[in-house]
Amino acid sequence: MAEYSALALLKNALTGNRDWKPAWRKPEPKASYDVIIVGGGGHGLSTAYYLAKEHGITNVAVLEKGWLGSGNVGRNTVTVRSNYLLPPNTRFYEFSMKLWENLSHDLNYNVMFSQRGVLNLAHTPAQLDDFARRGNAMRHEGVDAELMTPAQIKRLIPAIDISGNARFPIYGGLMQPRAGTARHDAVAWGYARGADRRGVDIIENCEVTGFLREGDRVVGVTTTRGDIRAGKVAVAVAGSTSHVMRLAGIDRLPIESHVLQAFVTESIKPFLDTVVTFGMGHCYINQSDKGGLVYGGDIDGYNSYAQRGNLPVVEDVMSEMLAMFPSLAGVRLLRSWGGLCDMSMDGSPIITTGPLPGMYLNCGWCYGGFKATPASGFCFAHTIARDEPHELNAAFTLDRFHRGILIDEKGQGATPRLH
Amino acid sequence: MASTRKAGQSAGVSAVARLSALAPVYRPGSHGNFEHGIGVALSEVVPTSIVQLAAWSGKEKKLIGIIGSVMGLALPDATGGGAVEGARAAFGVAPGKFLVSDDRDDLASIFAEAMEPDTGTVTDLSHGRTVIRIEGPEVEWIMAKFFALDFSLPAFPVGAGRSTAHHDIFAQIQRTAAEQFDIYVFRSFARSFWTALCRSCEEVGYEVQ
Amino acid sequence: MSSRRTETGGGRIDRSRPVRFTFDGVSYSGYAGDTLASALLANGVSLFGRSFKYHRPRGVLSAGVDEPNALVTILRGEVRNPNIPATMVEIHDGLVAESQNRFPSLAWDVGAVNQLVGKLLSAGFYYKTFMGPVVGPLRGTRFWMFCEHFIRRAAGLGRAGRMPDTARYEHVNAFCDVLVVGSGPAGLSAAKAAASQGGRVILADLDARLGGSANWSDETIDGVPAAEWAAAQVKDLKSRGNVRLLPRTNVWGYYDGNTMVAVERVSEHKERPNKGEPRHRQWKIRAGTVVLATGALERPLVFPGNDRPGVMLADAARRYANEFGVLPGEKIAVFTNNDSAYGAALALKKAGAAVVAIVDVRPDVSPEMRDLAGETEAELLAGHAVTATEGGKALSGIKVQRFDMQGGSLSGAERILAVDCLLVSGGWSPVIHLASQAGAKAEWNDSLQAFLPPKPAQKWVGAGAFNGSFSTAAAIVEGHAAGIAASGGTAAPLEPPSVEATPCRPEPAPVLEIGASGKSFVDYQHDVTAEDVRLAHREGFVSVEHLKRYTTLGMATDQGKTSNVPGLAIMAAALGKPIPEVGTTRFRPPYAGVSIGSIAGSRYGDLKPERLTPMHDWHVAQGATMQPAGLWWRPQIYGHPGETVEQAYVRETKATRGAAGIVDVSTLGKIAVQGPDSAEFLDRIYTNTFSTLPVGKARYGLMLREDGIAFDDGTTWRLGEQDFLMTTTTANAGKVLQHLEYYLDVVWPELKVTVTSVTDQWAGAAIGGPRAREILAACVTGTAVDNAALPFMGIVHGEIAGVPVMICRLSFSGEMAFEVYCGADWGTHVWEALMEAGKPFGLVPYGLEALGAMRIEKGHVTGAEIDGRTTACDLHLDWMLSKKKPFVGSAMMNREGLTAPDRLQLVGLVSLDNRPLNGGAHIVEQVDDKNPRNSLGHVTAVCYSPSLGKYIGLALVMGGKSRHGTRAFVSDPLRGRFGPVEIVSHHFFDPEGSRMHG
Amino acid sequence: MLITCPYCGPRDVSEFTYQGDGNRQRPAPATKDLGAWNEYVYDRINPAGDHNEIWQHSSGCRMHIHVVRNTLTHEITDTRPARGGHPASRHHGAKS
Repeated sequence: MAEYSALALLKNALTGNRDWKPAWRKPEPKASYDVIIVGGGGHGLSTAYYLAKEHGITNVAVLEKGWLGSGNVGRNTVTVRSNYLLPPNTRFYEFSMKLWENLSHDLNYNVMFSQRGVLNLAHTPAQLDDFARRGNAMRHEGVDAELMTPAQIKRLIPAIDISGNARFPIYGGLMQPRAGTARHDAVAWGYARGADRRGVDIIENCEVTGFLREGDRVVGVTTTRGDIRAGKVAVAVAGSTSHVMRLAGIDRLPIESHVLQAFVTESIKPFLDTVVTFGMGHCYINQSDKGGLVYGGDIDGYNSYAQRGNLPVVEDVMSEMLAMFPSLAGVRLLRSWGGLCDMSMDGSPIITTGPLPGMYLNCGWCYGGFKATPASGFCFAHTIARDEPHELNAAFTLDRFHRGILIDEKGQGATPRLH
Repeated sequence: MASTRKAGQSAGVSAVARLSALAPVYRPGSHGNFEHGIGVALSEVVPTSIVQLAAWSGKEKKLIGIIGSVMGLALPDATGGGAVEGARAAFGVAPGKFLVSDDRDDLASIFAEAMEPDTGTVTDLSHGRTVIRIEGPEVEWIMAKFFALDFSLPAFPVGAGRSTAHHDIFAQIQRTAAEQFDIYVFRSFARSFWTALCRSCEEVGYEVQ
Repeated sequence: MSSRRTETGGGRIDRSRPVRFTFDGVSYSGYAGDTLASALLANGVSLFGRSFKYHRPRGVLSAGVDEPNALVTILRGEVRNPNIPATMVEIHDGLVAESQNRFPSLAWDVGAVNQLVGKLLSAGFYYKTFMGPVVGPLRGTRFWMFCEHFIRRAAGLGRAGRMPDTARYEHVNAFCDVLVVGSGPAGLSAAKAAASQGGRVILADLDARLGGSANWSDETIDGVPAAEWAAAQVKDLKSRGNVRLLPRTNVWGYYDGNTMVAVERVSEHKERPNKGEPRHRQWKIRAGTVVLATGALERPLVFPGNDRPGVMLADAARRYANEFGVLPGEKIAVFTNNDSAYGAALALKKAGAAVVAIVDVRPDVSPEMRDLAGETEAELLAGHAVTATEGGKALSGIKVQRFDMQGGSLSGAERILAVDCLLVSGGWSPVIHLASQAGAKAEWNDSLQAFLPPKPAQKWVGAGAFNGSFSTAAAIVEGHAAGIAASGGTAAPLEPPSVEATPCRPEPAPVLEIGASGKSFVDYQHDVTAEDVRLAHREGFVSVEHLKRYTTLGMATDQGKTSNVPGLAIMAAALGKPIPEVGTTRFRPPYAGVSIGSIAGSRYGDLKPERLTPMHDWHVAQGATMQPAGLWWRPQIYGHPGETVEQAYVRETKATRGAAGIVDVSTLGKIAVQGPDSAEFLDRIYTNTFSTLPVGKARYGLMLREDGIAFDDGTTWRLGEQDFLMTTTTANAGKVLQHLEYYLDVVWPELKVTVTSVTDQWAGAAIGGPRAREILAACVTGTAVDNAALPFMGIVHGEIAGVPVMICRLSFSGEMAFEVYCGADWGTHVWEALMEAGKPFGLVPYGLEALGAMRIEKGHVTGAEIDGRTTACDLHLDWMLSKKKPFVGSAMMNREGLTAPDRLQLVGLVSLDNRPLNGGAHIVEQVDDKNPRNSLGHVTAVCYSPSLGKYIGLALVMGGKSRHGTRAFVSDPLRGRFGPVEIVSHHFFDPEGSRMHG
Repeated sequence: MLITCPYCGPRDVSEFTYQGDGNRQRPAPATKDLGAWNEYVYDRINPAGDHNEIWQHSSGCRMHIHVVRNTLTHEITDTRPARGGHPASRHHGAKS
């Protein structure tokens, strides 16, 4: 398939853009594969891509029940960062960051990764100390981080309110300059195209309805498009994890599915070049290249598979956004939507072999899975190919909850709505 | 037993004047868009005593009886059921729980004496709550700005109480007349609540009494 | 510019009230009742804005909320409200509006250069390029970020301001039996029917004038002009006590439990709001049943040049003529695939325009339509299509060719017709957005070429054009039935009213695109063309969501209200599949853009209430620097002039340790735990035992979470056999109460215990220091405070200055200290009395900094150490874990992960370079300031210790206890602070407690 | 979303705090079976469909209530005081 480039764009423009080919094929499922990946979201697609690229395993199918990228990769607020406190997370997300930094080239697809920085605002001295702790943790893992003063923040973001009159004055902030945003859909499409170019079958509108078993071992899946056998079956279905795993007889997991809402305003001229988070509550905001302010806040806080949220969170998020940017009161919300989050019991993910022989599980991304897409796929592919975790996901086990080896960034314990 | 409870859970009695939480922001007079009339009047009600009474499961009726005899108020046995008579008020706030208020300054002790431990508990909140009264023709409109409750008379009859919140501010509300509500808020939040209330009343014109 | 105002007509405007306003700095006049769009059209303005990508000149397409082109910024002083459709702005004197997305001016826009490279800027072009070189200075993300800088500046529509918005935004709650959305004939009829059943009814409409299409339809209802009929209905509704009318209200969200959200434009149509009046008011309406009478929106047709200013939806043109007395053109043509545009043509003819031609894609036009065409004196070109438009910033002509509806082919000679306005109609799409939001999928109707509402997933009923019933008579009948049904009533169906209307069959021809060469726009605002849709198809982006995301179709401010169905139709044709197999996108809130301020409401500018202690005003009057602590404000320091924060807290600490200090502890959570099972309950909740605590004594307690992690600590006082007063940390007060309530309600409902927050009931002052007891002795009456009467952890009751107080001898500072509690309303009185009594003894008030310094010296833990990850052992609180009884957390606290030897443990730190330590610094064995690594843990709290004369801190360090006496380093690359520290026990000061035990 | 508090009547969801899966049974306090405790604290059925759950009417009467709510539609079909005991007979989630 043709490389994408400015030259190709020009050549096609001259011929009326009639020669572009599909970004990925639409193959019929084969009777069997070496690896089946259940879930055509960002993580499933990147897993397929790295299986092919890093491990030479190309006889792979990605099964997606709807349209490709219809899950969280298509409905998040596009932030990419590695500003974590706890070493297993910091290392993993920083590895992801490094993959992001070369991803467009790697995929020959512009995922529009823009390292515009992510700034966390602190509103009390104690919070600033907390951020310093996190920033220093990052620096001790080789990750970039800086503390900013209110005056520096004002220079970076002229519209922000740093007046001491604010209800929650800004004491400073933690900045990760290399963090930023990427175009979410492009990530799904880029990985799909990349995997497809390496021979992976991406099969949309193919819902898994059950698992084929030989004894304990998982040997394939039943789907709405027939049975498909496989040497290995990997599950990366985010909010649908409990549902899919139940088909394999696993009826309890340390996962709750919650709804997270996201919002976008109408397009406005450049207003905000950084990703900013508000510290008294939970609100994060960036401006897309199209001009819309893209923002979100807390999950609604109850189990849901509805992909639709309720009003209280909407009101909270809008209030917090205006606490940061009081000039935006007259700007209009254009659209809101909801995504399913697979909230784990400590707020950190699970990438593991098992829980059944022949099966591999990737879940528990809470609402931070987008930025993990490259590293998640990379590590999951490693885990599938080698039947053991990569050192970067060795901590993300399923049994860590029972053993008490938790990776609890927020220190909230087994209360998923608080992670 | 009763005496220890009286000692422990009451702030006690004193001749020393009590300082309102609203003192610096309480500005008597007419405010807002009052040229065409006053929509509501605001005031702070200063009952000497505010007491929470809680009955153990199965003892609710007994407690209602005790409230009846101590307060001289007959409470309907219904959600939020309450009654008001001058400065004496009582209303339900939760299953088996009631808020009573009165001019008597030792109300907690009186109830502690009147109530056996196997009936329930008595908790003095006289200092812990600030009571704001809002009355007038626009009262339902203003209340609707703050609380997601149906304030129409059939849905919220005189005497009845409700527990709810305005964002972070917990509030217990009793309808004390057709066009009058008493709002019990935590003392520490009272000033913020009052300020927000005044602001919302500007539209209809208001008077602080 | 010529006036396009008709001599008569225009039911909405008041010709006796001229209004002056400006657009792009030019002053215009209109009439009260005009929208910005109608007033500018009346002034002959045709150019309203520039499109998003190609910066093409655009006029007004619609007359309502679906407007994709004519977006303006409204200025109120320095406050800017961008992207407002001119069709939704009611003009008032002094209104200032600006066009957008153009530089330097609307007429001469350099961005229009994008049109020259239009083919390069095809759908998704940016995914294929801008990746930059693999090596060199622009490698990695840099080349893209360099390009992005310019792309960002070219994109975007209006500009947002930086000045805080001074307008007021507010919320109100409402409850009703029936909410009717839409006030056209169906909505009015529904509201009236529902009101007649006696329930509470709310009728809301986007527009300022209720009546919907009746206001411009040219019809008569029961013998009177429809607009008069509507006015009479509105008058009737207004007179009813159980009906609330909400004009100018966008019902934008359908949430669970029939929770409807609407925003009312309360005062923005006024030159200035009344005192206290909000700009926008958000209505949260809990409706028993919703009647959706939201009507339908007309769709344009897709053909080359269909975006030229002067191309307008047919019904919008009718509306301008009939409602506003404005002719959008003098010589008009009509291009349609259905009957409804004929009526519009006739209306414009009647209003004074010349109708040059009616171009209809259908070869067979009904006799009724032929008659109507005859009435307009227009040439009827059946089986024809418009293939191009001419003109620059205004339409000057159209090209027409014979069109074969079956194959879509064009044939025959091209005719050019000189017109200045082209009315288009591609059929109608019911406004099913709210029904879709409520949680179900729309259903495609092939004969109406439209998505119809789904089966209700919540409690709503539909009526009128929303249901696909496009005749007024049917709308009124359905509205009545819906109103009755929504009220739960039963009544005979309404006799259909007699409606005199132009004949009109609702079924359009299944033609939405004319495939001629040239840019044919599907999504006007985002410049998505029919070719873009086909390109998406070629590249495999064929599902409706992929189409939308790849081309940005339907993602503009109008949310695809006009472009959705045409876009799907083109994709369906490319796929050779019926439209429903391509799918429809799920509509999501809001229906139309809503101000962020309206959703934030009263919290805008305020966000959170303030919590103030009883002594707050005293602290402020004494010059304390106040600091937020959660929602509370607490004194940080009571600084003297010229003092730094450190100087102030060191002074306060020294004074306390040297004589006495007093601190406001009213913010500590206080929970009354009462009832016969209280002691048993506390034994289960706390790690240590409370059932053995005598009345009149207090005990320090520790709680764990169920998972074995430390949760909160505090003292609990036994005031009576069955009465305890529990104190919690300030931060966890709410969480602890909830924790207790959960166990009482869910886990141990058999326990007779009540828990009540009494935080606000008590003012608390902690007075400590070597002179503290003397100070108390000097002012407390009714009890002794000596060691016998008030031993450590003892409680006494007495009076201070005539106020009853409760005093417990306990210490956070490490000094001989007492917590004095009194009724909150007496807090300041008692505090002042204590200050007065303390004067001779050198009593000083101290704030959070000194409080922190003294607790660090004592090694007490707070939220910085009990951070949700540490165990009792980590904090050296294992002595508090009872082995005699189970308690919350006891079963899980010994799991392998919670007892691992490399866990972080609490230690003390002493700065060895005599420089301040920083909270949040890390601890390492070897400093490497260039490449910091191998963190062992982190600093949780720091201070200058006046008692030790050193900078000290607390830290959580891997294997901490085993490192006592060893040297390590703080590593704080963020602040460039590296230096040696000694790791010591966290008990820095008076570890034996001789001072507090006295 | 509205939740009908058995005491206060229908109230907005913003008045309630979600307290999670109501199917979980806390082991007897003295139980040493760590597996049972782990299951209680960490493991969830997480059904797509009717779900037994616990909410607290925290900005109202503060009662904890058992709620049966469909996680696909958010429709609530039952609410009752948590003090009434565990609704084991109405176990939801095993099949969804």
